[in-house]
Amino acid sequence: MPTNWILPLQMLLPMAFAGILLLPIKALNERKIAWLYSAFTSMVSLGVAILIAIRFDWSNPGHVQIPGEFAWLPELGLRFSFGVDSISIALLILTALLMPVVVVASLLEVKHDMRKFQFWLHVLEAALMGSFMARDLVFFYTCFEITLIPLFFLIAQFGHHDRLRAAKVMFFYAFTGSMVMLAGIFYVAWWGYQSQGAPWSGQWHWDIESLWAIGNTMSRTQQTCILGAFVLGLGIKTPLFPFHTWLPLVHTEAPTAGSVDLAGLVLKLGPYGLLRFAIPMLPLGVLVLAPWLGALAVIGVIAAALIAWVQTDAKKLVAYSSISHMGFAVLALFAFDKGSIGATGAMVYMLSHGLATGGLFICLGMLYDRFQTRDLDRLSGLAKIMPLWAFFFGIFAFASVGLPGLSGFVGEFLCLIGSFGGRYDPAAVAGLPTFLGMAPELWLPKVYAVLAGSGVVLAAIYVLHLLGRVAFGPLKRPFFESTGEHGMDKTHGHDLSSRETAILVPLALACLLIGIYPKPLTAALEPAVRGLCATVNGKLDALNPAIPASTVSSSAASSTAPAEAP
Amino acid sequence: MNFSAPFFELLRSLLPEFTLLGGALLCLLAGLSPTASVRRVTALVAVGSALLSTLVAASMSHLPQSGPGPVDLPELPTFLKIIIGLLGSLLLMGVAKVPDRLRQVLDAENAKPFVAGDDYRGEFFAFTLVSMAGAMLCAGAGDLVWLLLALELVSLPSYVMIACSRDDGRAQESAIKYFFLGAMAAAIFIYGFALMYGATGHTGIADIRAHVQAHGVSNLMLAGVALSVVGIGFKIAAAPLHSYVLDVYEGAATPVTAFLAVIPKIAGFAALILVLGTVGWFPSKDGRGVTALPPAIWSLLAVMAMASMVIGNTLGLVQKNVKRVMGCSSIAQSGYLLLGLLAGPALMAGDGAVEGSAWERMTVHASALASTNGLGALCVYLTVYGLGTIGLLSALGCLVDKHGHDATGWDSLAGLRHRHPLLAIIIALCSLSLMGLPVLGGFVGKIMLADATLAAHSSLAVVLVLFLVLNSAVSAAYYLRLTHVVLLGSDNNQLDLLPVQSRRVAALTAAIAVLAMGGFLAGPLLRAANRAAGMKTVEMDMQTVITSADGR
Amino acid sequence: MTPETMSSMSQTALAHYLAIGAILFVLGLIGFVTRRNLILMFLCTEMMFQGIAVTMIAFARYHGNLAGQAFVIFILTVAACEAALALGLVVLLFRRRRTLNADAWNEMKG
Amino acid sequence: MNKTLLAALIPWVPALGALVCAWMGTRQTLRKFSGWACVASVLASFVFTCALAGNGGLKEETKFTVEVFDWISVGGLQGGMSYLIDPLACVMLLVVTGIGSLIAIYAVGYMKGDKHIGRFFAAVALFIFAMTTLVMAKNLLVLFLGWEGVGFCSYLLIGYYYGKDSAVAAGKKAFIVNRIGDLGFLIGIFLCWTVFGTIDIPEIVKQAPALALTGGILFTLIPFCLMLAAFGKSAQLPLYVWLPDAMAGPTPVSALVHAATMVTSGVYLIARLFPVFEAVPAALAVIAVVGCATALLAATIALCNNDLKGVFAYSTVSQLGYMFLGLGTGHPEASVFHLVTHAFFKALLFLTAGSVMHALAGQLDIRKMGGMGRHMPVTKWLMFLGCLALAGFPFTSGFFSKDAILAGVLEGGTPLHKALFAVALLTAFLTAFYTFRLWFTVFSGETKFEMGDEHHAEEGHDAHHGDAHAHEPHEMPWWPMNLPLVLLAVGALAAGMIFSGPITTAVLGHAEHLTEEAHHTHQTVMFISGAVALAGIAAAFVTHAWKRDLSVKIAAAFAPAVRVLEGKWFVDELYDFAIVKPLWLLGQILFVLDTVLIDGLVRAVAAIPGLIGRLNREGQGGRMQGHALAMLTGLALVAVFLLYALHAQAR
Repeated sequence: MPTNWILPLQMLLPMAFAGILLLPIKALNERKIAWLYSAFTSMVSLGVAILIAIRFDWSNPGHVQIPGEFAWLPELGLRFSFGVDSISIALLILTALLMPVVVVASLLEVKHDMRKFQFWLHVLEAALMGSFMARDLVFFYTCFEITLIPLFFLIAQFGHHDRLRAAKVMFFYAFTGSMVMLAGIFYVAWWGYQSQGAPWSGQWHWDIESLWAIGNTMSRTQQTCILGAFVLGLGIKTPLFPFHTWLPLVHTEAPTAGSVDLAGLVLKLGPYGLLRFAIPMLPLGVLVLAPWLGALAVIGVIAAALIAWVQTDAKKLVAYSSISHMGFAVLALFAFDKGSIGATGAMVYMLSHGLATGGLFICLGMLYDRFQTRDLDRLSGLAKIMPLWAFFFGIFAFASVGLPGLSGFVGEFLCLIGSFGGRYDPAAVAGLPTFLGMAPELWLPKVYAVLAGSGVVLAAIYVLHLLGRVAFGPLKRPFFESTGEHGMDKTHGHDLSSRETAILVPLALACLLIGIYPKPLTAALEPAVRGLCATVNGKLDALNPAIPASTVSSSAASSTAPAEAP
Repeated sequence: MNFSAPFFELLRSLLPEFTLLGGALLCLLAGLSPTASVRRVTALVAVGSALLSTLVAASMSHLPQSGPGPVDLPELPTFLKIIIGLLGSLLLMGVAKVPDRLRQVLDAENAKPFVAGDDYRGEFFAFTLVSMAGAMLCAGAGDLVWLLLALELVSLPSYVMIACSRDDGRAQESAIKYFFLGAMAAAIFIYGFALMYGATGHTGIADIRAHVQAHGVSNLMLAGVALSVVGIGFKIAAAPLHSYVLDVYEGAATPVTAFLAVIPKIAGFAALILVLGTVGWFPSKDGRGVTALPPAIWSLLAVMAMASMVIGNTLGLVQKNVKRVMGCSSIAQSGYLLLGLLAGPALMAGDGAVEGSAWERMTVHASALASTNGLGALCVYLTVYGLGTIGLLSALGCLVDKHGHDATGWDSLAGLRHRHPLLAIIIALCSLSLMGLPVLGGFVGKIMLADATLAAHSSLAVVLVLFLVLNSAVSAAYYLRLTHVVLLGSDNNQLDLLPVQSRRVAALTAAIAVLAMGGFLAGPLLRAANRAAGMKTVEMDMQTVITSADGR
Repeated sequence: MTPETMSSMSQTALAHYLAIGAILFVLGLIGFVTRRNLILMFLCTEMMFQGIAVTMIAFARYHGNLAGQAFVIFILTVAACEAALALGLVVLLFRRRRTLNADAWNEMKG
Repeated sequence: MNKTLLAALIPWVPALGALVCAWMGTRQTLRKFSGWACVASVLASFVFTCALAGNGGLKEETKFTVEVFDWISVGGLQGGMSYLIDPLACVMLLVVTGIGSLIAIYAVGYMKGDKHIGRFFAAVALFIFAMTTLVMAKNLLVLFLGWEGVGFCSYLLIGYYYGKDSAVAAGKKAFIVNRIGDLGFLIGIFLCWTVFGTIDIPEIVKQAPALALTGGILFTLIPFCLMLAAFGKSAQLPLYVWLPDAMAGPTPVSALVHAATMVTSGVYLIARLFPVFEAVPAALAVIAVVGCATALLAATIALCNNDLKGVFAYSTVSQLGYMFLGLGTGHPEASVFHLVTHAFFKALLFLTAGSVMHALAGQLDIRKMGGMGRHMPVTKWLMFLGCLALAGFPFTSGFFSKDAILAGVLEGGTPLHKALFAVALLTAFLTAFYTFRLWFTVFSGETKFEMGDEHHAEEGHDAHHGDAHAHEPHEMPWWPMNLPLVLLAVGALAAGMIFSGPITTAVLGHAEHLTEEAHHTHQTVMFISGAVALAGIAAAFVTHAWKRDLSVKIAAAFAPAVRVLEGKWFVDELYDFAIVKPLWLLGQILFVLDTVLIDGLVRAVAAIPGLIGRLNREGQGGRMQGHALAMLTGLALVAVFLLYALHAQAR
């Protein structure tokens, strides 16, 4: 048995609970009981996550702790090895926190087959836990793949009218992408296998440490191609700009629980995978592709923000907004500024985006429960009849727009300051002209940061457009002739029930807490992130030491032109 | 034909085949007996004899392989015979009710009186057992003539099985098509054998191999091998000669389709290994591995693999009948299997046959071999593919729509979950395994294939792996559609269940085996396959083979 | 015994026989594709087998050992089995569709 | 209590107050008292400020910093929640908390009976928290927290009557335009982080002169970015459009946020980082020109504006223009002095205007008012004092502070400075004119009035408002509304004399020693500006009080010019046409592009296998000959391939 049992327990527990749902227990067929059972079991998983957090030694969060492995096919080097550092712990806790919230929120929406709905939710939770604790690529790939199956069935069976097409689009898009990533993984493992004289030659190694070492020995072109494969596979999940078209379609069709999980957790697999596997493994590739990825991210930020503004469907608006937000995270992730503030910011921003967008989707879900519509033209001024709902909706809206004091700002500020101080490989950007007396690798990150900064303004525009249209303004709501037929309150606008408030309070509190006192989070994430970006940062330091380091003492005798006459 | 080994030694090595033939005779007798109860026993007799032959094959494997069979792959025939036996017994359970059903169909539809004899249950099982015996002979063939006869022995009974599996025109149509096109393909590969004989002057595979090793590959030899490869390609439904597959699979009764998809394919790959063994895979000078196939043949195989993958997967997207989809899946899967051939076997550490029963030998730790072993991957993937296909088709075989026809249209299958949840889960599991979903058996197979292809240092390795990966992504379309239709479709309450208990048991065991292949069974299967495909070089003297403890 | 010593046939003579064999084979192939009648199609496959037999005999004679001829005997037996089976099937089909035309059998397509 | 605890409490007590008000707002019974809770918390922080100012807060050498907790510090970036108490901060704190508490007291009376009073006072308290944090911030990050916090609170307060579309739109416009300024601020912070390596304000101020030489292009960009932020927040020329719309909020908000405190944060920012601006002379010139242009533009618009609060809104923009002019010409102490005095008299004017609106049940159109003096004598004279200070009547506070700025401009000596001085004088005249035009129209002449359509408060505001609400204007009760106004009036008059000394020393860090020649210019400027103010008042008297029809005749004479001015130079329409519409169009185009092009591309790639499948299906004709032919062609292809392979191999 692996040395420490708590981590595999975190993954196997939800699977066991899902298994119980499969057993022919008559009681579970009844909607309420299945829902209660599932709420209880997700709480248990949250308990286990907290147990792990307690057991985790927060003094050196960068170091991988509670390691262990579960041999599957030793001949092929296939082992399920797992371990957590601070990034994985943070994401595990986020998953464990969002799951009970999502389960409790799904009471009104799922009219029948609640048992199957909760089954798929638990399978999804197990797969997510697995992928966040994975220490070897095949295990990560396996869990990454398995998250597709529950999402497919959640959307295909419990979604809205065009759900089947959305489920298929999502599955095939992500499946093809991850297949290409699998090809990349094979290539790196093979390169390790066939290399002569290295400690890993002659063996198939899939665990992260050896793959990192193998990746670094590969040539620049090899690394770039493999990184391309990884970016395609994980970019679809991020969603990076050109690969994002599936997200709005899926979000409009997915049930609330599906949307929240998709936006809150599954989208995090992309940047997490890039940071954990791609960046440390393929430094030369990263140096080559970083400016291009930055460009894609910036286009994503601005285009998605503008598109979000013109949407009439609330969920589509929030979907495009999460594309724009994740653009920030990717830009910062590939900025590689000194002290890797950007990457830490990207991780914090991912967590806060999970909470804020999750909250937004839950609020919109509650709206859909009441009015059966998400069309902005048919709803307005709901704050009059649903003040508490409007309050929470406002908090999540302003958290996602990055108002200081809420979680969005911490992530966004760090991302932007990281991107501004970003460093690119001069060779990769040699083609661009010098501008304002600065070499391209100096001004390009700054231009990216400024453009992404304009995304902050656009974010204010579309969020206030959403908030102003739905919550404020004169009261307008769709009229129902037959009222109250499926258990809905006759007035069709009753404010939050205690159940619904109980869901939103933890999320809002988390947003507020990260916003006001993010120190423990940033202190925990920073060493882990810096460790992962060390190889690339090392190469960048060697390449352009002249960039004014953040230390004041440097005489800044850099290539900048002499100041104008005072 | 060299009879250097004593004749009885040879006969003893053919014991599994004899048990099958014996079983066939028994089935014939039981089938003709007047009392109905004895007739019902025939199915059990068939399955029993198949299992018995597997046990015999397994127990025989510790004997030093002196009999006929590829000198350099002593373990392969045993492994293939065992999987033929196992998969054959599952198929037999699936086929159990086909003949009986015919009688019911006759009564139910009072179709025009068809055949003189009142009942021919026994013959059907006899044909199946004989065809399996033919497949086993292929695995152990040591001579071109022997191989020719074995291949014919696999095909001829299958033509008859298709013809009399169902009493409607479609079965006869697919039988006649399979027969004629099979005959043409047979002519092609026999012509190939002729040219091979012409180029070397021997018909014994070992002699040909020695001759080629000594004199190199002449052009005539290349032409001969190419023709044989393409001819045998017909049996495994590979690219150039694949067009018959869809019609034949649709026409035949579903369990027979399962049979066609598995047994001829195993026999075909066994034959291919033997034929390719004559021109390539000689132990390389430095004892580190085996030489590659001649470039012409290698690239021909590569093109065949890529073409089958693309044609199989793309055709599968547009099919309306699930059995035709399984035909396309069979074409595509043989594309993946050909990748195993391209990678070729691995040179086994020169420690010769390990004493102890087959089972101990299976668990012997042969990690060094695992990684570079194309044939090992081929064996594993054959098993997993066989299990998946049998599971899926047997489960489909249990379903009949209202007016008695096979329920194989997409809409007729919809909503199976509501009426028969177990069958729905079996179909879902098997199709997801064939797709290569990580937890199930198919994924293990695909990992090994990709590893072997990459490890084989070929220039096209990356392209082949990309083809494998992208094609399994495309294949996800029809596999997932099957899963989705079965699990999520709205109930159209047309489906009802054939009272065929054994078919359901066959499907269930196959599905469980597929699930197990992903989990704990993967290890032993993998080790057994690698031992089977490890090329033991008898004439290699020990000093040249410097093998450190953990492989090269 | 190496083939060269025993051979009483020169390369060129071998080539002629092979040519005949090949021609027979190809004719059979083309006949199979063009002919509509089931029985004639089967006869064409038989012609292909005969082509192979001629080639085998030529090689046996060229190599001077009898393996080729043994091979031919087996080819003939296999051809005989197929003939029996073919005619059985053709009778079965004829009874059903009262025609020997192969095109009558294209119910499954697409 | 020691100084650090005091300083730390100043912002956090109003924050606590905000929570208490919000909680009381939800309780039905306690709702009425939430106003007093807010006043209490703001007064408390005012008392703390006085205590701090008392024992050494106002002296440069006794300034101190407070480190509350470590907010955002990642990888070398130290962004702790830390405060800097120095004379400039103390002055601003005094203004914010002092005037804030007076306005809060007034607001209790003004908002009595309103249903959502809890939410209003929670927002006001939160605003005070944000403003105090902004003013006391030690590093740019905390300053940005305050900066966006006040923007957020102004959004809440403007959108208080969220039932009305206009209020929601105004709130949205304010927040977005501020956000554009905040973007400039963010980029300024990043530039400081890159050039100085720190975002600590004292550190930056200390190194500014040294790094000016070596900073290069990055250093020169800093002032321009921060300037953009200041223009956004203090409603200067490019980004001033949100302030007039912000009048949709309740009047106390207009007074507190959009006159006294928030809009001055831009001036505070530049005053706080003045050495950085001084190092780049081009930046100062731009600030001066923009300030002067805004002052003139706003004054002209105010000239023909017929909305009671609108006139004061544009006059605020104009006075802010003056402050930026003072900064631009290198006299931060003059502009801060004007900031303080302006806070007093503009708050007074807004609140008196609020009283008039309150009395006339929401009526704002001054053409529908006249001779209100008889009904509301106290408000009349209070507004008169305010108008005097705004017009710069000699020896009122407005006069001294405006004069200090004008003197500063004249000292510049360059031709640009002379031109600026001329324009400033013209604006002073216009200011005096429109101020008293308003006063005479509303209070002098025969009394005529039209009651506003709906009561300015929500439906809930009905009979229990106190005095019997007859259908005609009535004087506001002394407590709690008019008394704070009296204090403000005293401030408006006396602030000039009392505070001119201490403020200049506070801002400059040393007593201002006027050279002999500078003293002379001061005398002349004082004389000129006094004369201009009197001329303006007289002109207003002539056209609006003495011969009321004269103003109508003049308006008719310059009809086209008046129409342009009434249309507010059509700036709003210009922005809408030039920015908002194109952005919306771009959004639509991108959406179409996204769905058609990118999605289409993806769908095309996804359709390729299906296409190949259909092609293959053609080959499945079903006829046996068809299959045989397919096999034959396959064989032929293999043969050709083999020949090619052999040929290639042979070569």
